[in-house]
Amino acid sequence: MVPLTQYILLFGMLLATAGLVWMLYLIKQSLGQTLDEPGKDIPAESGNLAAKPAWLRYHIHYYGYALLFLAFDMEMAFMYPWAVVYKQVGLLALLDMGVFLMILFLGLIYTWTQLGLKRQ
Amino acid sequence: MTPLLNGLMITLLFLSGVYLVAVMERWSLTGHVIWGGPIRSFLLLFAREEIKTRKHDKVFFETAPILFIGVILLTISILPFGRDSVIINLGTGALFINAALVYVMVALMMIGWATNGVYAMVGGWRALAQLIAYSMPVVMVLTATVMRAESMFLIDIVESQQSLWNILFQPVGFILFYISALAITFLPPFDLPVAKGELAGGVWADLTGARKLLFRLGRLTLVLTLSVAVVVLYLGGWMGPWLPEFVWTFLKTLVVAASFFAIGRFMPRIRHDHLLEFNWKYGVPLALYNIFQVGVVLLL
Amino acid sequence: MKYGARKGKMNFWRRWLAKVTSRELVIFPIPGADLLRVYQSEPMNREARLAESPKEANVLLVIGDLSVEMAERAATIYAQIPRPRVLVLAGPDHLSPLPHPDVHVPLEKDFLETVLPAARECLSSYSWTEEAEPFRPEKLVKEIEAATQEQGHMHDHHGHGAHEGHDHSDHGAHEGHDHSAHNHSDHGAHEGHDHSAHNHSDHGAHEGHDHSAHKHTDHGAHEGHDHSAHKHTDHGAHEGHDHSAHNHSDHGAHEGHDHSAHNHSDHGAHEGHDHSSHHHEKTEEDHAHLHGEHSNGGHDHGSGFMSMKAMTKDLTRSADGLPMEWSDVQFGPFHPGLPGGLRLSMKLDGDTVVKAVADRDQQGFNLPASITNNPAALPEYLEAVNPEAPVSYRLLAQKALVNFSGAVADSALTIPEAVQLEKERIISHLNWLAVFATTLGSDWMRDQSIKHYHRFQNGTGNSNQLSGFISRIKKMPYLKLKLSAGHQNLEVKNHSHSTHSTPEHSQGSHDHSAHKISDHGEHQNHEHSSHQHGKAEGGHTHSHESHEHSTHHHETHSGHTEHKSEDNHQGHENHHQGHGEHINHETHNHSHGINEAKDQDVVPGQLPNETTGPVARAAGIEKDQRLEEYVYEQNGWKPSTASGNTAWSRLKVRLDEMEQSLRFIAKAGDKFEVDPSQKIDIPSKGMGNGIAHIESPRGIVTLKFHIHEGKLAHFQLTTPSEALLDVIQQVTAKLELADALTAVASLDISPREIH
Amino acid sequence: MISVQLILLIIFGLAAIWFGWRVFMTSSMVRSAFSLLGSMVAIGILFLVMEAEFLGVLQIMMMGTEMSIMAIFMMMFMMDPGGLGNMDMSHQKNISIVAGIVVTAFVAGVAFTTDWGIFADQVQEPHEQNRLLGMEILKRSMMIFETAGVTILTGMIASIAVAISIKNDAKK
Repeated sequence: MVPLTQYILLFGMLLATAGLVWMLYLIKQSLGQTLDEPGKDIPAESGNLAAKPAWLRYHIHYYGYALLFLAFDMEMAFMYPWAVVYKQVGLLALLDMGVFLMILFLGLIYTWTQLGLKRQ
Repeated sequence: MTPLLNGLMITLLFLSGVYLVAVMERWSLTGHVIWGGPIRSFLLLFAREEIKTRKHDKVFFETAPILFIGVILLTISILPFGRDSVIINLGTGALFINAALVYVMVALMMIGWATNGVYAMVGGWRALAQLIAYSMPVVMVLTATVMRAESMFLIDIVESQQSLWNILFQPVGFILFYISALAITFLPPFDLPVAKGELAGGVWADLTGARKLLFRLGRLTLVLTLSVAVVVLYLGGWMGPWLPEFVWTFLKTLVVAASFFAIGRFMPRIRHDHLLEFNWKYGVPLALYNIFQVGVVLLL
Repeated sequence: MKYGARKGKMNFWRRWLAKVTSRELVIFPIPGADLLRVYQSEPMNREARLAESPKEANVLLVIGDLSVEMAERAATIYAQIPRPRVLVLAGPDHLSPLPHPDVHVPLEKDFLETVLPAARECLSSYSWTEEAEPFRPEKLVKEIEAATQEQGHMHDHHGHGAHEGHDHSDHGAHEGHDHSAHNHSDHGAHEGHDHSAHNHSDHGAHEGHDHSAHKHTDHGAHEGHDHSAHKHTDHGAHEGHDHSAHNHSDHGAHEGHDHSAHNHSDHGAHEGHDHSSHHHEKTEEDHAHLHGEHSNGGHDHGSGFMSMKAMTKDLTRSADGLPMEWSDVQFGPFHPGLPGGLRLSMKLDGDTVVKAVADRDQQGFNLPASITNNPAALPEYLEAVNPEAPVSYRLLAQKALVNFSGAVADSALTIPEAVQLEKERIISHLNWLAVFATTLGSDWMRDQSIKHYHRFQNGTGNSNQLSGFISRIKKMPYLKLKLSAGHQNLEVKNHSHSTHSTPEHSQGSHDHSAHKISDHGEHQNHEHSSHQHGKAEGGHTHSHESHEHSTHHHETHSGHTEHKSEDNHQGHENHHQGHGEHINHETHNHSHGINEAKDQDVVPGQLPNETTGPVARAAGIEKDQRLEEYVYEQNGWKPSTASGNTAWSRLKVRLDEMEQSLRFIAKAGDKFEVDPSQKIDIPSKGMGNGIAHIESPRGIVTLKFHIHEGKLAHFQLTTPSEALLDVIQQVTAKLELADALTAVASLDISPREIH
Repeated sequence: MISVQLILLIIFGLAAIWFGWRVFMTSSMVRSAFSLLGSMVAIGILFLVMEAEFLGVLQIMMMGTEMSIMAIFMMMFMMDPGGLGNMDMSHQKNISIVAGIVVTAFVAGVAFTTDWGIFADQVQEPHEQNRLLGMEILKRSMMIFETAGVTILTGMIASIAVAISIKNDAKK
């Protein structure tokens, strides 16, 4: 199968899913509308009326990990192609990636020492 | 086997797989095996009213369920059930699994934010924490399987296990991937985004009717998908004597799925900061060790 | 089903759907699953399961009577359940905000067996009806309206947002416009104001009008006033004027937002504004400034212009110094992970708990006249109002009555009673364990504890299986690590206190110490001295009993002091009686006691003195009423304690206690028949006190009453849960949300014990 | 297939631009972050359409996580992340419009005036591309690869040093 057709197929599956979902909604319409009542549209907060919106500056306590992750994420770009040709190239590849990962690992160690690996 | 027959068979297997997974889930929640249960709860959700929360983010509220179930279907569509019963055989399949499953988390985050309730929002941000925790080990152990197969074709990865299944060839990688798979499916003990006892349903606490239904279905499909992924990557996919290929894949998948549900019953829910801590302090180094070990063994 | 059904008529397809789905009952129990289990005799059957959130449920099951406030919350839950839904009341036939129930059953054992078919019937036949009406209790409607009014700022920012399309952000009109939006945030109609202001600012020639409007700023001519505000940006008079405008908004803000930082932020707005008025040309700072004002929904103005530091100086700071907004979140009263009816109000910084308090005005009880007139009925009454620990409360009342009547010289526990108590302890701990397992998220643990709970409730419990279960819990992977959270900011209380605290001190009876001072007088010149003496004997022996094991003085001496203190106490209560002051007074006094206790005792890392039961023992405090009971001593019983004061230690102590109770029962043998209704005749004449302490599963319960002329004159019940409320704040401080909830669940607070 | 490719390129190119525009046309921080994610995904799809499978998938995957992380930081540090105040995120309209036009013109000019050499009429299969890419990394541009490692390390240390220092200040 030509790659492009594969991608088109995948994309088509997404669209098809959306279509199915839409049909599901349509069928559900046949069961009647939602009766509008006070309090029904308010998010459940175990019996309390949380009428105020919940959106505010929420303190994420794991941003240390998040930053570390951002950096580590990059390494994927190199690892997969490297893995494909690993056997073919052999020891060189091992050393090469070894150095690369060691460098990244230093970053991990550093973060660890800076107490970045915990809830801030 | 003709492609048509293939497609039909895959679809049937897929549907029955989802149903069985649903039965298992109910068992893991209530301890009862109820064969009619999934159908009934499906229809129950279908009969309920649709409730949209006040001041919800309309765009996310509509897109998130579709995105959630959509990407999961994409993922399972590239997983091989047999040597030639695979819908789409991508050249970078191993990477594509990652790529698609990232958006599971994105969808959870979106719906958690969209409903504009505190429980849901906390659940959504927990989902991201979970991703940050498991993502790195998953990527690395996947690379290790690719190293062995010298290709990102999932079929090649299965073929590469002809002599020895990956679960034995790289046990560390298997353990890491298995745990991460549990985390990806946010099943207990990793059900942080939807924690019942803590957030009373978390991200989907405020969903009703069709949207809740989509998320439940997507979750079940996700469990099936990850089980197939474990089978393909570590349990030698379709390999096995006597029985036809897809049957082997199917049986292995069901076993893995059952084990997924079983573990959650016997473990307390893990704290998200613990999850992050363990994964980065022990998971990542272990994954690196796994790569190193595989590399050395491959060179010998 | 008028309020429960979906609107529409039953066609074939809907009927079929209703029929099929009616077999899937998702119950939302109120106040909680723990109370529901009390009335079940076997685990939930497979057609029904418990909902995790109201949106998932289709049956709302109200168990027993609710206080007004709780009933309102129940109505909120009912309103949030998507239709079709069934309302089931077990016990009361009507609860005020809730509509008339679809199914009503008396509150008795296994009422669920009648409820489920009925609910199924309702759903299958009435899921869709034409006469479905919206359920709108006026209380709920009012609350929502109030909340939306509170959102005044938000709203008019919305109204403003409507104009964004007109792209005003370029010229100064925007400013005044914006201020109008701020000023009128307290008056009702923002939209109208916005529009007018916006129109005015569009055509330029409005000086005169503006000036005039500028003169009477106090009046309702707001648009002009705001308009001038923006037209006169270059005038020196602008600041003062702006002042007024800002006072306005300040005022509105005080009505609307509960942000303490608001005043400061308004100052911030000021600086930003003066700045903009000095620069006449529109710099991007101005825009930023304006947008800042839009952006923050009135929390702190002038944000966009000032530096990050200045902008966020008023926001709350977290441990890591980041300025963030804290969110107020409620957990409970109807939360699957908490004991049913317990309501936690939390201040959350992200998902870290800043402050967590449980509200006190839970559903309590005050004695009905029938009881005050007939004290002999007290045991049955207490047994009824505490369905979770009936035995303890019945025994408590009986002991107190015995102690009062003085008929029996020794009001200590007998072996059968002790066995009953221990059985109840096992049952209660298992019920708690089910809730705790739900919070932890281990379904196996929950199901097992429910199974054993029902077995022991029915008297068919298997002690070997239970101890096997307990040992498996102790070996559960990761559990200890998870539950050991938060002990770094919670040291164990020093043991010195526990050792030299006599039970009298520990049982939260502040009035003892408080009133010892000056009651001799009343005691002397009181008439019924003879009766008192008899009573004093009883009190003497009792307290003598209790003293032996707690603090090791010489018997005679201790007996003597104790005798005195008893007399004082009783004399004091006579004094109450003489002044005709009744139960209300004492309860008030009691609550005051709690308050002062909180003031002095809530030192971080210390448990309040009143804390008893497993929680205290988990902190290493050997405080246990059973130490005073001869039966236990004879049995060679020692309280099981742990150190650490974490959720883990509490879990461990309770598990140990269950095994202990099993051993106790095995040793004492449980083949006794105890008639729960042992009648104690109350003399219609004369007066005196009754006092008793019982180590209930949750801790030491103390009952004191004074009977006058055969009537209950003064009644005080001290329960462990009240003291535990003060512990909440300590055990949750600075913890991650999940840990905090686990910690609270591990305290095993029973809202039905809080008055 | 070229024609189909062209059509898809145009569609998703426009989609990318539209999402990029939505980033600023919303007042909700989270929504704007995810709009950027949409734009990035559209670009990833462009890679796919041009049959650079690895790049495309990689882009889609990495942007998924990174834009989410951006979302949390925007949500933490911007006022009113929910956009209930309808903040207008577009500033200095005139300047930005001018700048946009100029830059677009410049880029277009570059695109049209550069000699792109001969167009590859067909590209290798994805797996072949992956192999070649790996070879490239391990042979010719190994130094670049290792330098990238060092760069990432620098970025890591910088970001952590900045982020965690906040806490230490708060402690003092």
